[in-house]
Amino acid sequence: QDMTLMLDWFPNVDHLPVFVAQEKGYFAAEGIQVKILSPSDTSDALKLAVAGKVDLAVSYEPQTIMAASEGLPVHVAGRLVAHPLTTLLFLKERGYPSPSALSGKTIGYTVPGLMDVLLQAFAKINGIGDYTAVNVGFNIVPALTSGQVDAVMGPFKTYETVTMAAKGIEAAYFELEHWGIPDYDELIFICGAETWAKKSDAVQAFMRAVARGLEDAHNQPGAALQAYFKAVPDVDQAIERAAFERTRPYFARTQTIDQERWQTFADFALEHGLIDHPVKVATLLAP
Amino acid sequence: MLVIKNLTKRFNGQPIVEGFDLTVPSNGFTVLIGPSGCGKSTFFDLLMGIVPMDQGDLSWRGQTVIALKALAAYMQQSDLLLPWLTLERNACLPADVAGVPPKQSAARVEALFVKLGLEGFAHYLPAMVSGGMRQRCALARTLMFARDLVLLDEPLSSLDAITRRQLQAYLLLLQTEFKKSILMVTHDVEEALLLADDLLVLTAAPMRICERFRLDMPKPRDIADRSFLEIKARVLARLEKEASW
Amino acid sequence: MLVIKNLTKRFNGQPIVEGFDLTVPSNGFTVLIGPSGCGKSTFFDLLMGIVPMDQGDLSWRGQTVIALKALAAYMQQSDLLLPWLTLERNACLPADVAGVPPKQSAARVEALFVKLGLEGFAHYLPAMVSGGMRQRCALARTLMFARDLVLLDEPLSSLDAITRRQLQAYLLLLQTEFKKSILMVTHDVEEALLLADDLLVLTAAPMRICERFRLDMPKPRDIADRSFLEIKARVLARLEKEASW
Amino acid sequence: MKRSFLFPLALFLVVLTAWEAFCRLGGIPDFILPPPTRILRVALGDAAILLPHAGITLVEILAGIALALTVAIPLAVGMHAQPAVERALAPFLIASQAVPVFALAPLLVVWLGYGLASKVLMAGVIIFFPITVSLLEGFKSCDRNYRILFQLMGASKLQALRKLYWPWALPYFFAGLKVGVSVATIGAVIGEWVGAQQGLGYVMIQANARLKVDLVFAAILWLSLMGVGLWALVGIIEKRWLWWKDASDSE
Amino acid sequence: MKRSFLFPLALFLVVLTAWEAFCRLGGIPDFILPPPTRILRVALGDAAILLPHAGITLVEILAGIALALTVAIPLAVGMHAQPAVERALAPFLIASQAVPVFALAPLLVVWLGYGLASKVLMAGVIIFFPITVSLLEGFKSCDRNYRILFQLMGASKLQALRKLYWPWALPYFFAGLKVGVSVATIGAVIGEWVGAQQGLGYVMIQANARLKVDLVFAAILWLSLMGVGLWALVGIIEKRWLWWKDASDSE
Ligand SMILES: Nc1ncnc2c1ncn2[C@@H]1O[C@H](COP(=O)(O)OP(=O)(O)OP(=O)(O)O)[C@@H](O)[C@H]1O
Ligand SMILES: Nc1ncnc2c1ncn2[C@@H]1O[C@H](COP(=O)(O)OP(=O)(O)OP(=O)(O)O)[C@@H](O)[C@H]1O
Ligand SMILES: [Mg+2]
Ligand SMILES: [Mg+2]
Repeated sequence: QDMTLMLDWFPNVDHLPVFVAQEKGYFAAEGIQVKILSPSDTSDALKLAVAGKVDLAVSYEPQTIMAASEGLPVHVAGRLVAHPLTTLLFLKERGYPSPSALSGKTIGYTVPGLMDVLLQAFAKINGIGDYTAVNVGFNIVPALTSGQVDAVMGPFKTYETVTMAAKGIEAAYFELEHWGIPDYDELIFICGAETWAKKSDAVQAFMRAVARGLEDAHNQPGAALQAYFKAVPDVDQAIERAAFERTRPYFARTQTIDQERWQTFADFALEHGLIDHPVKVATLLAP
Repeated sequence: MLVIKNLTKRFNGQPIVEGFDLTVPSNGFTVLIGPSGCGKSTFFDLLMGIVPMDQGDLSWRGQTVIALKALAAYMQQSDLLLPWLTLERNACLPADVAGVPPKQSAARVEALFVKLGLEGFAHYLPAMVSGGMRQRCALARTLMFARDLVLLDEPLSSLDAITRRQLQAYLLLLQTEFKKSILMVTHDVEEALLLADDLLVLTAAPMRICERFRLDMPKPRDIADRSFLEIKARVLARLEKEASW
Repeated sequence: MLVIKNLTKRFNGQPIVEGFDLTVPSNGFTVLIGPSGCGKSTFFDLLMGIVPMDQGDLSWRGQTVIALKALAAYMQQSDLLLPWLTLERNACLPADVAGVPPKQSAARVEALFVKLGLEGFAHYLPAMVSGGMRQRCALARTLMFARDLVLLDEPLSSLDAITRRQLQAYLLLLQTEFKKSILMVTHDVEEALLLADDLLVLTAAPMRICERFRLDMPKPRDIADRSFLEIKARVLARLEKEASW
Repeated sequence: MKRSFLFPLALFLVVLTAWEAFCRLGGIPDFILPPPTRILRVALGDAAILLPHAGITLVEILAGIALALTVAIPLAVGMHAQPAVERALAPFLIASQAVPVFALAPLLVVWLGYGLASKVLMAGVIIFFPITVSLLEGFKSCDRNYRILFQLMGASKLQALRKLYWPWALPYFFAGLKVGVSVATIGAVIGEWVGAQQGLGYVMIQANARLKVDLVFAAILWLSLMGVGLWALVGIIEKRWLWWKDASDSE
Repeated sequence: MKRSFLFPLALFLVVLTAWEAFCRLGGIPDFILPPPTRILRVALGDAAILLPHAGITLVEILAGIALALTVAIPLAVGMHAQPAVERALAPFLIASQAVPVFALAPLLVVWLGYGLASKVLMAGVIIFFPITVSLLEGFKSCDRNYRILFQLMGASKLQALRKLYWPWALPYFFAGLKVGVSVATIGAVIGEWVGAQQGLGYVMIQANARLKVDLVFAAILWLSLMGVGLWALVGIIEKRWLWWKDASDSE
């Protein structure tokens, strides 16, 4: 059976388990053939999946909860990265001991509508007072190195840190889940409710194959990386390897989705204005 | 027969043509002569419907018409040649538009060009020929219209005396041979007297007919003829009297 | 004194002006007359440097010059009025460019317009006036150049006989009063004889002087005068002989 | 006058109705293309939120147009005056149109920070180009006989520019300006990619990230209105400046 | 001939040298603005990788231009023939320039999928606009006296279009086309936002996400070359089609 998967962004090491499943024939073993697409925007994948234009999409837990809040019939199919990778990142030389040291500073954020709200919540929880928030888009490094901002909310601790290190810039960061933001699944697989209703077998088959890919990432990192490099040839291997090392611990070990943890995040989102309408997580996970 | 009744036109309240009546016989040569700026070109534009009249009635061969648009060929005072077409293609335009096969119209234009002294210049662009040659090309284009009524606004003004005389003869031939009605504006009294069956001397704006000369001397006429010289003197005197500024 | 030596110009190998020599006295009226397309306008363009000459030498008042560009005022055959300027602003252009205060130049143009019969039309756009009025405006603009040498290419071709005669008188006055040298092209033999000190009859292209008439009859001249009529007949005969096509 | 607006209005309604029907019956989900009624509801309903952002974007657009004009006119003049300048600059100008925002944004941030300047510059880069190219083409189209007339008058380059080339090229200039003001809207939005805190572009990114597609389209609606308004304004100015055309054509 | 390229070349070298010096001495890090030598090295060094992508983008650009022409010319003709059509369509055309890609991308995917079509459409939307506007302005600028001449000849609308309006508006058309082909590069790149797997736009986003700024600029270099090439091509066609201008101006 043919399936299409749309990634959240360009193929990168976060998606390694998917490519491993592809290269090693885990999908084929499940009797499915997967076509992997890249989106034009991080929100495209979810929209097109819910519209039924693609079968599955890589999404983020916060994004999915926002979609549900907007009334989109979205179904959560599985997990890829089980904890937040998002950080509040700054140049190591600044040496902020704790978030409150950022009071009165200028803090950038990457995605308006998401990271600015997270930043607000983070600041409130950790007592960052009187700061200025700036949308820096994905110009994280220039913004930091030119001193336009003192920290940025949104960079991944697994990726931006590595690319910065490659340019000789040392980064430090505060992890969200350690500073009062409820733990969440950074990367997940979603599909449209309709797709789920019609093709749940294929979706489950897909998730089983990905789970094998995840296992390989944990247990045979070298081979997994080789498979990834084969699938995505034109990448900087040194950087990807380093990024993979940092991402590996966060790859999901089980496909069991913790409904309670999700609901906690959804309630938190409502409380802090990330979403306008309450979301019942159970509907997203309904069998 | 073209009948014009009570033709009136004002620009910003200024009357240019006012209560103008005129009857032009089919198959005749009517010449208008009058001071610069009196309204001759405007009059032609009104007849053709280029400029809307304020008032007036037109009829052609007994039928009321709003304008002569599709009935007459009109050579305007400026040549209006398309700069991107050769003289030949410019002259062929009316035939092209009418759907005449290009070969056929080219042959006709070639013959016309010989008559008008443009032989050998068929493939020149308008910018590459002299003022007089442009004017002749515009005349050729006008003659390519297959229409019985021809309005000519100073068609020969940029030509030397000799060429002019030849073209006058040609126009005369055209009118008598092909039974066209020609309505022509000129500033050359001699030219007017050589060609006209009917010569209208006009006043300054607002344009009125101040005197009408019916000329029934046989054509071609001789400019040294006594009766010719006599009438020429009369016309000149009339014009002089009219010129007031 | 303008001395032209061996002036030559070919278009695509076709000679238009060839080995042309001419001396034009300062303070005199030189008139060129010749068949349409013979090269008169091209000749003026060559003198002005608008069209580069293939060969030839020019000198003005004893000094060799490449072209008359800044020395002469040139009225081209087409009026070249700027459509976005009123007649007054058009006529004032040379003065504006020379930095004359607008008030001053407007006053001069006003006076000129009275002389040229354009009174009351100062604020009209070129598209709103007649062909003859445009021509007069272009003449006014030419006269606004403060230059001693004036080249006029058929300056009065679109004017009626009366207006034409008045402007001829004005040009004459201008030349004698202000001691200008005027070089003029016309197709009107009478006009040429009325104005010229020197009348050059030209051949068809390539343009050569086929006969030169020195006219020393006193001005203003009378067209009915016997010697006038006589020379007119001679000029016409000469022209006729030259016309070959 | 009234009738002349009947057809446009009719077409407008037909298009909107077709769109509405298409969304409702054609099964295009709201979060991909919202129906016009919904867009309108949001555009008007959230007007209080959108309008202040629209105001900021409008300021950026206007500043961008001003910047573009300041650059485009001297550029076109220089390129026309010296063909060597044209040959020298043309590749840079063309290249300027091939640079996507994300390549330029970091540089703008480093140089100009997060203020208005970077947005205006970004908009300006997009707007100046059609104006420059059209104006240059207009200068070049100037009739040779008129050019010679000015030479013979001994007019300086500046005089010829003011009195001949500029009025001659005006219709071209307006063609370029109309294109310019229309793309100005997207120019300002793109500018707001670069670290904006406000403006319709910012609203759009934010709404897009939050999957509020109707808000995205409501912002587009407001932007389009601005574009149409600017276009109409340019049309009015054109009619005024080229009054002589109407006057000459009248009857 | 040779000398006329001296100045452009000199300026080019001066600009590049200044840029190089600026990057090396001014302390602009490579990942913000790479020095030209480095861009060149990547552009040439990775040519084997870049060229196939460039080929795809070029195909999109050309198809986009073809699409734009197919739409722009009838549109301008229609809008000129009927002022009501102009009034009716103008708002839509202007609005089309105010829509950012991310709003349109999902719709294009739904309609056209991931093939070439969505990219070409996106590029076409960007390219057609300057052409339409310029051409329309050119039609409108046609001299009234000539229009009347054609009326008097009894020319049909089509005949007047072919023999009068079209040649008359050609210089405007070329002005629009020059703008069009220049923005075509970014048009195709933007088109490649829409789920591309290849093309220079794809390379750029990917390189940008990976902070390979030199690769981004190398892609821009290739794009710019295409833009300059297209521009030059249009210039050559213009010279050919408007041969009568040169012929008329010669001396
Ligand atoms: N659009 C217009 N607006 C105002 N006045 C106009 C307009 N068109 C023509 N006129 C006026 O009408 C008068 C007559 O002009 P017309 O061109 O008919 O003269 P004409 O007799 O042909 O002169 P000429 O012999 O010089 O060609 C002029 O005074 C002119 O100013
Ligand atoms: N650019 C050009 N290319 C080719 N031939 C040209 C060019 N310009 C002028 N000619 C030719 O030169 C000849 C003379 O033209 P010119 O305009 O000088 O004539 P003219 O004596 O002023 O005639 P008219 O009395 O009709 O104004 C014409 O045969 C014309 O074809
Ligand atoms: Mg007239
Ligand atoms: Mg001439």
